[in-house]
Amino acid sequence: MTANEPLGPYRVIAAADPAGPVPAAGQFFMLSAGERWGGGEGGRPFLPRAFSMLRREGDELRFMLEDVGPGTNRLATLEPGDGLLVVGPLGAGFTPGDTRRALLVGGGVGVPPLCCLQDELLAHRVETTALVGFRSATHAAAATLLRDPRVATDDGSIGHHGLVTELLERELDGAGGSERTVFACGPPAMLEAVRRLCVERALPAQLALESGMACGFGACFGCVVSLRAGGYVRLCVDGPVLDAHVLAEVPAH
Amino acid sequence: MTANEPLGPYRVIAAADPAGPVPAAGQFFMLSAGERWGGGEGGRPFLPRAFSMLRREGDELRFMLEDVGPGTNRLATLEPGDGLLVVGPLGAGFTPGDTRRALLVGGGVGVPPLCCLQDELLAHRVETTALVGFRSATHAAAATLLRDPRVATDDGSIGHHGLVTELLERELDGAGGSERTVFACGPPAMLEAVRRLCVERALPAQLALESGMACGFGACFGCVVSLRAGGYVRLCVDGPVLDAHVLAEVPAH
Amino acid sequence: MPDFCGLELAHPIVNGSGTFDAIAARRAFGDELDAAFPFSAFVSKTITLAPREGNPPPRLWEAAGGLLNSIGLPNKGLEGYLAEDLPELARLPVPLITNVMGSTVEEVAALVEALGEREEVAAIELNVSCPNVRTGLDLGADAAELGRVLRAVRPLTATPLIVKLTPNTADVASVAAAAEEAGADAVSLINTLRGMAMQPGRAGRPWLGARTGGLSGPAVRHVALAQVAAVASRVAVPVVGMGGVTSGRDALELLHAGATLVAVGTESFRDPAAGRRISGELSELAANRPFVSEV
Amino acid sequence: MPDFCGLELAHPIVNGSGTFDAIAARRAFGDELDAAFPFSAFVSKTITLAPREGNPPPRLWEAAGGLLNSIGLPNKGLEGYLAEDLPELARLPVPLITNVMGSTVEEVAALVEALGEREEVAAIELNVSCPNVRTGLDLGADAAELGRVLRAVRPLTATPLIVKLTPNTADVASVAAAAEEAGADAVSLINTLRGMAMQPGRAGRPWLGARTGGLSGPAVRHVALAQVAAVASRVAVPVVGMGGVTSGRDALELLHAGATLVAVGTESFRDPAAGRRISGELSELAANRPFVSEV
Ligand SMILES: Cc1cc2nc3c(=O)[nH]c(=O)nc-3n(C[C@H](O)[C@H](O)[C@H](O)COP(=O)(O)OP(=O)(O)OC[C@H]3O[C@@H](n4cnc5c(N)ncnc54)[C@H](O)[C@@H]3O)c2cc1C
Ligand SMILES: Cc1cc2nc3c(=O)[nH]c(=O)nc-3n(C[C@H](O)[C@H](O)[C@H](O)COP(=O)(O)OP(=O)(O)OC[C@H]3O[C@@H](n4cnc5c(N)ncnc54)[C@H](O)[C@@H]3O)c2cc1C
Ligand SMILES: Cc1cc2nc3c(=O)[nH]c(=O)nc-3n(C[C@H](O)[C@H](O)[C@H](O)COP(=O)(O)O)c2cc1C
Ligand SMILES: Cc1cc2nc3c(=O)[nH]c(=O)nc-3n(C[C@H](O)[C@H](O)[C@H](O)COP(=O)(O)O)c2cc1C
Ligand code: FES
Ligand code: FES
Repeated sequence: MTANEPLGPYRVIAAADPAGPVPAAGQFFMLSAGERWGGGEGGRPFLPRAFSMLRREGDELRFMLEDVGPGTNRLATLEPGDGLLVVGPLGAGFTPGDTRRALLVGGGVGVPPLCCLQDELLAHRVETTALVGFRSATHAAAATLLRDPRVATDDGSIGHHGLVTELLERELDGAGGSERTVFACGPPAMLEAVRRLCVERALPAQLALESGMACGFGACFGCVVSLRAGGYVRLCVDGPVLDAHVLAEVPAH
Repeated sequence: MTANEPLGPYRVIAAADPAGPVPAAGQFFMLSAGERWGGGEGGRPFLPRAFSMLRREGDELRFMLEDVGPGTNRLATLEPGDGLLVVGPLGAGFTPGDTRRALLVGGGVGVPPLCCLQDELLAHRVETTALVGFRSATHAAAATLLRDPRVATDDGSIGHHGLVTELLERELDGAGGSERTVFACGPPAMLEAVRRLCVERALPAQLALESGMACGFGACFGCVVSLRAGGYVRLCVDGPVLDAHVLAEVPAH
Repeated sequence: MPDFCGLELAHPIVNGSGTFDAIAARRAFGDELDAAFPFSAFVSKTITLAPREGNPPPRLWEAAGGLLNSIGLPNKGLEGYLAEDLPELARLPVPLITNVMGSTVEEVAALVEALGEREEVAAIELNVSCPNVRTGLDLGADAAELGRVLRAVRPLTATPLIVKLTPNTADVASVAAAAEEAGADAVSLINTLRGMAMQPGRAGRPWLGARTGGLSGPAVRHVALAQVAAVASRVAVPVVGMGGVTSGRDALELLHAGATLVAVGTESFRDPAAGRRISGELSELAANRPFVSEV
Repeated sequence: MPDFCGLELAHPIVNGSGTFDAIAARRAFGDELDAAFPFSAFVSKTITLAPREGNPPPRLWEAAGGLLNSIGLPNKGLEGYLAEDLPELARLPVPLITNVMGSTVEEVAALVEALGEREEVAAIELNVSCPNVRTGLDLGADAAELGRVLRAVRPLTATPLIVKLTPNTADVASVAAAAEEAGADAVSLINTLRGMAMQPGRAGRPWLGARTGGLSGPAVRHVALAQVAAVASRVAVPVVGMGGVTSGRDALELLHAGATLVAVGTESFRDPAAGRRISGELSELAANRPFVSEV
């Protein structure tokens, strides 16, 4: 752990990773504290926790996290110099591919993989529009990680008063709306709404999902999601980014 | 937790206990961290840990501890303001009783109950001699907690080069040696040596023992030691201070 | 106010047998303890017919999220209990459940008969985690053996009889069903899981004086939930659920799994007032968060 | 260099079935993985005759000191395994042990026969933690049933047969003895302990898609030590010990309890290189600290 700074109600933490391979946007890492992992609520955390890469700067990997339970709490309270176990990069990230204009849609801790992706797209001179939703203006501090974001908040304290998917719908209804590729990451309900919108409109869409993970590298078969065609895929090796059109639905947890 | 200071290789920690009853010398408390108890080596600590009271100053209880495992490690790294669960005072302490001259014999983390006892005896104008053994001069820093201690060290770096029981033997062989009451606390091998010496010489002796404890208040029957007459007693309620003459031996753990 | 075998209890939290000594606790914490007794009924440590010293030390080993113990049921024996402990325990502000164990039908019968006569004893809990002389297995691991013993002792008393099942068996629900059929008024579970620890640095030497012991604490909580749910869905008699409970939320989960009462064991070691805390947390949960009930 | 059923292994640390997917790990970590493969033999996930999707999610619940899983043995079935996975696994730098499960004698026989013919398969591990169609109990909970199945399939192959016992039984040593008598070349244990978790905030609703699951990790380590010691003192065939191993010291304790090999399961999830680390710690312990050996 080389840094741990607040960003609104979130923390941005950094880890030295001089030897690691360069991760792609949408890939993730499994993190755990080097010491005293455990002993929190219910005796947890025990397993490592998954976090999308926010950015790689020099030899440093950055992550943004929200303290929602024993694992994120422990990571959020580590200090620079404390040991951090980092496994990754893992999984299949976004595949920017074509030249259609990219619509990035995110919310809350779904922002990090979009930051990465926006960096990549901008480097390839692909135009992006970023729409991001938060609970409130304080949470919206995380929007500053993106270039030119349009913000929605649940309480209307900043930006659009409502859901980010309303911004998305408006954007898709507007000029060139049918010429977009959607890249989304956020809470399950938001992703499910995005999935429906894009399936209805037959728009290409890539969703970065979450699921409980024990290992992150395909060992446990614990992180599966259902496919529309039947059967399951492991989110940690076949995802976390999946084509919206192959999914049965975005699972609630 | 109100303070945590080094004393040689030991820590002296303090806890606010404004409402608690006043403990007697030789009594102990069960301590555990309010947060993050667990997650150390082997997933431990889980149970609370026993510590003899060092001193009560105003509303503060003081303890001296050595970092020897996951429990003491966690306690040693707590910071003032961190939560500490304190259960006690527990057990039966020393019974100073008569007017025979008191010989206090201790070693290592066995020093704290002797400090308490010396305070009490001095307050009652009973003369005391304190003999204390340590691994080295750095450890002997803990001797400063006592008044007029005579020190032995394993490596001879300060005081007598050898065991504290050699000092004890010399003292008992000297003038008035048979007119003493011995009060001892320290590692098992030392206590066993003290026990033998006192039993051989038919001297009154009170030993503050240690044993693994799960509860400290008589609930688990886990802390038993064997009596010479057969059967067991619970160290946490019938001890930790026991008459040297009732013991079969001082158990190695 | 849970009704358990006809006892009206103030709340659903009792202690696990052998994890709280009300007499020793009174010595340690004084009479205030009785004023704010942590449990709605007190369950005694296991009593046997003859006195027992218990197992040689060491008797404790700390595990990840739990405790391994080989206490070995030290107790004063039936006579000592009746003469010395019962008067003290009768002074408690809550009903008394006396836990007993015997290794033959005759022993169990003698215990049940003697305790059944005492009105201070509100219920008898029969600990069947003891090796059976006939089969070598724990009495409670074998539905047929347990049924045989219960049918013999059940007629000897009108006092409610709780059977404390062993978790060290392939199919605890069948054993519970056999106990119910043989006349048990309630069942309780889980007892400790059989486990072993090694002496650090000494090859192959067990740490515990009795070689093996029993695991308790949060490490066994999910095993307890599975067994309690399996038993509660199989029997009609009330179930006392226990195993690794440290919070009101844990207790609520056992209640939702079908338990009528919840016992707190190892958690009292760190926090002697855990029973009271947990029953408080439980009523708060019930008051503040109407749980969605769907099974 | 442990000799295990005629296999010369570089060190005593293998993986627990279903806790390491060598093919997926190669995809995640590249070919360096094979160069420094963490285990001295690779044990496959359980293969069944027909393909299985596995249980509905959620499949994971984190416990105090452990993990509860209800993966449900997803696999490509025997044919898929032979066609797709076996060629990939044969490229590993270590011997391959294939783990199989069947719910009838015929299924087990078909699996054992087909795999016994493949020289890429160094040994077959038979997972008997599956409900038996005849008894309703797990096949491995019942010594007589297990003996019957083993006697039927043992003659079908010359490949070493390891029986992976279930811990959810009253007397695992008797089951192990029955396996040995019926021709098992080795036994392995423990598999996961049956457990259950509840959905936070939803009364009585189990969290896991399959309602119950299996507990692994440090929470079960002392249960594993007890069962491994009991089995090793009862059978003459080699024992693969596992359950909650996170360090060389833990592994050594299982070896001292009588195991010939030690498997690492859940610990690989946090540290994919755990097998290599633990075998390193083990040789260090052996080199630096001559343990006092006395039983
Ligand atoms: C690919 C991927 C990328 C991610 N990227 C990020 C990121 O960039 N930033 C970020 O903040 N988060 C990210 N997450 C989410 C993050 O991993 C979780 O917030 C974290 O694991 C929560 O751990 P916790 O211990 O703090 O809380 P937990 O209490 O473990 O998790 C909270 C949720 O887990 C469930 N839960 C509760 N108890 C248990 C239990 N005992 N066992 C299993 N589940 C339980 C509940 O559904 C609860 O809502 C990502 C997740 C994935 C899969
Ligand atoms: C009445 C009393 C008073 C005490 N007073 C003091 C005091 O004033 N100051 C002080 O520093 N200490 C005192 N102690 C000792 C102190 O309680 C122990 O040092 C402490 O419990 C060690 O805990 P740990 O987690 O740090 O180390 P642990 O690793 O728990 O303890 C070290 C010892 O415990 C054993 N052990 C190792 N692993 C386990 C396990 N898994 N389960 C059970 N045992 C294990 C071994 O014998 C090892 O040597 C006192 C003890 C008692 C009983
Ligand atoms: C130290 C200790 C002693 C115990 N003694 C008994 C006993 O005498 N009789 C009995 O039926 N159960 C006994 N138990 C089992 C507990 O009552 C309880 O079933 C078990 O500990 C699980 O609950 P827990 O995880 O809350 O501790 C004992 C448990 C412990 C830890
Ligand atoms: C996610 C998961 C999947 C498992 N899958 C299998 C399996 O397919 N076949 C099997 O025999 N055991 C399976 N096991 C059991 C392990 O091989 C091992 O017996 C058990 O986890 C105990 O070891 P551990 O505590 O080191 O994990 C699985 C365990 C886990 C945690
Ligand atoms: S998290 Fe283990 S397979 Fe995906
Ligand atoms: S420590 Fe529990 S009875 Fe003494």
